[in-house]
Amino acid sequence: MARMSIAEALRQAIREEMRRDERVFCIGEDIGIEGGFGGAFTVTLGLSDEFGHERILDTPVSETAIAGVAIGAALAGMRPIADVQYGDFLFCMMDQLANQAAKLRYMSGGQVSVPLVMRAPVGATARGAQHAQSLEAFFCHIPGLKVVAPATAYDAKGLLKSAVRDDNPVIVFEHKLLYGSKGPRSERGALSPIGEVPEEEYLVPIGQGIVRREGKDVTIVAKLLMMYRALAAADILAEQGIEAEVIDPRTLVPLDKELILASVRKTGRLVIAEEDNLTGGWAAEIAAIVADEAFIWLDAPIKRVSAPDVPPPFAPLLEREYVPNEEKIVAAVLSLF
Amino acid sequence: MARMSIAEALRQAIREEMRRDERVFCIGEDIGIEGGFGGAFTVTLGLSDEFGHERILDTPVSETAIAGVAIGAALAGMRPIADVQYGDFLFCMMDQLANQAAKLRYMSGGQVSVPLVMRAPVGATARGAQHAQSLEAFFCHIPGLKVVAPATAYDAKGLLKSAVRDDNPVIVFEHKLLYGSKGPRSERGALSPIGEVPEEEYLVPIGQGIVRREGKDVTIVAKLLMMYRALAAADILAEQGIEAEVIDPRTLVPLDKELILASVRKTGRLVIAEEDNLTGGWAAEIAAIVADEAFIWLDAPIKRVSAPDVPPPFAPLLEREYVPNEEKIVAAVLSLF
Amino acid sequence: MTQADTSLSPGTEAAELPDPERLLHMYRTMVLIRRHEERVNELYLQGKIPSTLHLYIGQEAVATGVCANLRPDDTVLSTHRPHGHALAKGMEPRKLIAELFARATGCCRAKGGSMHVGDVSVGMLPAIAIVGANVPIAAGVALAAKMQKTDRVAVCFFGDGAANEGAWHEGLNVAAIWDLPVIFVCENNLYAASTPVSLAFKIENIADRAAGYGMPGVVVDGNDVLAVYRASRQAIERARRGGGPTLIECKTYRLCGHSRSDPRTYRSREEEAEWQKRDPIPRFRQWLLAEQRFTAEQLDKVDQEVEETIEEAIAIASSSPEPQVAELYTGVFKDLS
Amino acid sequence: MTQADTSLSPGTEAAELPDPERLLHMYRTMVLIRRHEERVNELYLQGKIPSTLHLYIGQEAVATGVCANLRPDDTVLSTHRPHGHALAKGMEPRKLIAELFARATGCCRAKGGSMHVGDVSVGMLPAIAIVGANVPIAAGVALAAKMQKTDRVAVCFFGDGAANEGAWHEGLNVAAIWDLPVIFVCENNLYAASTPVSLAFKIENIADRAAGYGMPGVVVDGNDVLAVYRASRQAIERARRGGGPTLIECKTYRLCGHSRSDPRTYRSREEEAEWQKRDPIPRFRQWLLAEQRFTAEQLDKVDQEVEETIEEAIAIASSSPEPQVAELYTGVFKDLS
Ligand SMILES: Cc1ncc(C[n+]2csc(CCOP(=O)(O)OP(=O)(O)O)c2C)c(N)n1
Ligand SMILES: Cc1ncc(C[n+]2csc(CCOP(=O)(O)OP(=O)(O)O)c2C)c(N)n1
Ligand SMILES: [Mg+2]
Ligand SMILES: [Mg+2]
Repeated sequence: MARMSIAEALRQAIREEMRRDERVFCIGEDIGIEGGFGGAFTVTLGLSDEFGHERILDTPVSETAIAGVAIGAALAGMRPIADVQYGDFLFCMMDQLANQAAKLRYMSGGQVSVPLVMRAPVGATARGAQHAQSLEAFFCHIPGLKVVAPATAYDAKGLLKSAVRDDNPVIVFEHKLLYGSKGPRSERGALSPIGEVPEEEYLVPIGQGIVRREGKDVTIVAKLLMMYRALAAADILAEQGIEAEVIDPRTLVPLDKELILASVRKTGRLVIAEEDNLTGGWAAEIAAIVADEAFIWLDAPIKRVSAPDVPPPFAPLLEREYVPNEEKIVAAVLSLF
Repeated sequence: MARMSIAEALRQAIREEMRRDERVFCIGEDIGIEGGFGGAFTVTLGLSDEFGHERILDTPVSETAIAGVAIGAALAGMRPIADVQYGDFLFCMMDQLANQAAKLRYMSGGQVSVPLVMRAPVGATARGAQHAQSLEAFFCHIPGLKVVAPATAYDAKGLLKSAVRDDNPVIVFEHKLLYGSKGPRSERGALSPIGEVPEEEYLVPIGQGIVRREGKDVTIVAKLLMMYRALAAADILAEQGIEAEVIDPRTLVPLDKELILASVRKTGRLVIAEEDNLTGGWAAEIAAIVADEAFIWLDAPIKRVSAPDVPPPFAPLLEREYVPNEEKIVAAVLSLF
Repeated sequence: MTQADTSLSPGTEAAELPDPERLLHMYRTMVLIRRHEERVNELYLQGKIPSTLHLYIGQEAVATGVCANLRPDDTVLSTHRPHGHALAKGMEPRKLIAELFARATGCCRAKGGSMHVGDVSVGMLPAIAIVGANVPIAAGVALAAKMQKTDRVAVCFFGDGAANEGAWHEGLNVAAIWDLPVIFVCENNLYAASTPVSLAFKIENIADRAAGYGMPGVVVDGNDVLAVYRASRQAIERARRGGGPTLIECKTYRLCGHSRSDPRTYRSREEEAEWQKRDPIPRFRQWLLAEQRFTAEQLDKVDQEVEETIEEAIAIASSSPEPQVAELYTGVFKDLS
Repeated sequence: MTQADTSLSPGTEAAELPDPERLLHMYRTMVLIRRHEERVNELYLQGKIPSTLHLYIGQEAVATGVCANLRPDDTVLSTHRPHGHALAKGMEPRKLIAELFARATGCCRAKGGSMHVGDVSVGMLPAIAIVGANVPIAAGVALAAKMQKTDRVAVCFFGDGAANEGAWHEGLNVAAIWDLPVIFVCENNLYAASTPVSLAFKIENIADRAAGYGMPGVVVDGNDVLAVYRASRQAIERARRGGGPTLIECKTYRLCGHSRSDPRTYRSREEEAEWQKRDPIPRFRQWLLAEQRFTAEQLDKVDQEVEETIEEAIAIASSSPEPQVAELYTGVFKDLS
């Protein structure tokens, strides 16, 4: 076992996949420049030394080109790993992802497939409304895309490798406060969890959630940064005699629905925490599934702990109120008893 | 009272608002060309005769420009009514709508506002995956945008006029099968409801839903085309002794939540029907709200009747299976008893 | 562009001309496209074909002249008006017509429809109906060809309208900076739907935009199949040799409506008559006869064969089964089918 | 671009020069920007300013030379690097610095942050941090000026990177075809983050792209404030007269990192030293002295005043209150506040 940050784990995943399969290449802004940043969050740092600039392909500031080129290359037999510097810029390539990547296979009657990976950092870090959004819900709502959201180094490596090998477009959401980027690219207030990663090769299958903490009284579903806040909330709740089960879905599409339903059947109570805005967030889908499929097991209303329906604010003080925290999760849980 | 189609009602609304306020203008593709179509669905037909080509402004095929120009003009004191030919093309202007129009007011600390109207036709009409989507959920999930979805001529006129007068960006979703466009622009299989529209001026306030049919046994929430299918379903259910209450939200953001909650408190049962894909659709939000705020009144699981999680297919036969119909709504309701 | 000359390619050197077999093939292709479009239009007007059709009548010389230089392993990317490109690239009419008829035997199993036809076995990718969106994807296909160290090329067809989309700009730029083997073929038919190029451009030649990317730009008479052949041959050969992309603007005209029953009231009958005189098929036929390449009998025989091919394809298509309803749900993802 | 000449604007006719008052104001503006950036950088490094900063050091001549020609009712649109534009357009340093400090007295009430500063009372719209997105919006602001029959102009600043975004293309085209009163000012500082222009463009001058839109394009030494002044004056005057837009490319260099602690290892110290010699502020100062426009004492006095202004602004900002937590929830919509 090696101990490493998520940024390192992602870098290792890319390196291993690029060594394994020469069809794999990276494409994005500032990812391979000599003396540069290795992408906005150092994930590709140093990779152009080993793989050269043809396989760590620096682009102009041109998100539609990044996505379109990745789609075209994927159609023609390559395995692109593309990225945007901030998830918010996915909106600049939205047509390519939503109308092209997601639909080409289906509307061609299965003739083609689009095995691309699109990495996107999400989460608020005091940069204001255009560098802070969590965009998972948008992409979960586009049939034809798979969506993963790893919260640990182990999952980041294993899921990214699975994404590269998947024959379909996979969006990988990474949280800025979890990268553990170092030096000039480190982030104030980052959580930067260091995780155990096996020396030997492994994959984390797309579509499997995981129980991060077992409990019998309430189910808390939370991904990315919120998974850590949910675990912290569970600690607080435990002191008050409430045993919370914390589920990290890891993959959002296809969702490991059974894991969540099984937990709710056990606990009878559900809280979903996410950093995204309340209305129409991913949490709404989880709530809707459970309100249908586990209704008879529910002992209490389903609570969502989400950011309010406002754009992400700049001021750190406002941002702390915007991003849900353990206190709010605890309060939501307590309201169910 | 005059009787007219939705396309005519929208045209009348635009005409009245343009006469009333010289800041109002239309911008879009093929909207004012002499001898042209009046937009993809005839809504602006003939308006350039009265208002000239400066106020019925034809653009190149350039959605980002349409949105960006509308935003800029709105910031500078105008009242643009912009449109896309098919809602699917909103993805081509997604950054402008999601990152700019929606956020500029908030992130400027309230210095500016963006009073633009963006009209977008939705719904499947056998044109394949890129001319068929229902995009309401995406836009309901963007704080800073208002979203309306009129299903009758009365509401189309009244809501569009309110949208023009609103100081914020408003997205107007119109359903292609409800326009009632005539002649060469008519649509096979269209419902084309003709509605009563008062001679005198009126507004439909943004944010108010309406009960289309009263009932005590189950609440069906449905918008646009699905509202008509829900009414048809209610007829069938009535024959079986089930009185369904049909609610048309009309405005999606801000939602008339109380109307829905009050109905569910009465009926104890909820079905939401929409044409959009199931996962992460607008129906999920309605389900999530009710599963939280009216949980104790619920007698049965909450059911969603949505399109499956596949891109819209081309073949009419497949499309008929894709778009929810009254039978599916009836079946969902019956499953609750 | 110089005014119409009805004699074909006066400056052509014998060495630059296709050999007789190819000349005949080109003639056949043009007639095939024309008759295909005419016949499916009739069937459409008879209600036997659903949806809408964007016909290629009048532009046959473009697809034909370009594709005559392509190999099966070269790739064509197309638009909402794709039938001509598909046939010129070698797609079997029966697969195309079956798709228009929404039959299970269609090239896209009736999931795509007219605007998404494609057949990867002949190098025709499923067409993309979002104007301009195929441009960066074409760059990606070309990037793959380059990375895979082949001499394959990609050809991207699009209309004048597409050249004002952001995706077009981004795609051309990356193709230029990376010297990608892609040929951008702009079919300037003077209108985007009802919008004349004079409203959408302040420049005379769209090809002049190539300079802004550091790419050669060429203007060619798009109704002269030999001129198109020569210009695209040069560009394709250069691309194969690693010489990078070219933008070719073919000045042409659609001798039909934009889509389904378009009354074409946005343009004058005089203008149409003027272009009717330059109809590329009679022009080419006359040249073949005048140059004594073939006899009238030989050409008539081709006409006859085309007629039979199409009628046979129609017969097969119209007696083919519709897709199974269950097919709606399959084919979104590759693994899950 | 010709090699650095340290003497300023040799070809300048006296008539083309700003009057003494304006010259001094321009000097003051440049020093103000420089000192502002240096001081906030210090404060940032001391941890007193949150988030990140994109500093304008080295580019002062651009904002200053352009804005010296603007009226308060003209509009400036800016980017992620907006401080220089804001100060040149007349924003009070205290409002700017308070925003960076995330205080309630900031220009955007601490909701915007460094990348979104603006003050509409001086014609500085809230800056837009999505590269290229301000371009079509600028066209819209200019369209409003034209529709309102004023002679206001809009100025849109952006970097070299922005010129490869789709939004840029669409914005320039509509500005050209509609003859809008907008000046597009490209600050080509040779890098987009770490990416050199040589990787992103295959052309020498970005201004050459103007021809593709039928718009004049001008290249100017962006470190020569008088050259910028003259070029933009011409363009602005033409725009005011209804002569349409211009693209002005200012060749310049940022004499600082891209954002927060950027080690600038992607470029050479030699290159930086070369550009340091062309630092626009000493160049302008030397010219003012050499031409005997002002004495050293007069200029020193300006320096001193700037120093005081900034220190005062810092003192005020740092003692200003933070926003109320409740402000997070307000200001999304105009009516609901
Ligand atoms: C992004 C986008 N915007 C608008 C449309 C609607 N639309 C379909 S065809 C067309 C005109 C396209 O003109 P052009 O590119 O010149 O191609 P042509 O139809 O002339 O072959 C338009 C506006 C679309 N399909 N995609
Ligand atoms: C659409 C978009 N893509 C990427 C970024 C990330 N980003 C911020 S600044 C920057 C470089 C911009 O370069 P340029 O336009 O030359 O401006 P400069 O920073 O040199 O002033 C990038 C890529 C962004 N903000 N927006
Ligand atoms: Mg055209
Ligand atoms: Mg730059």
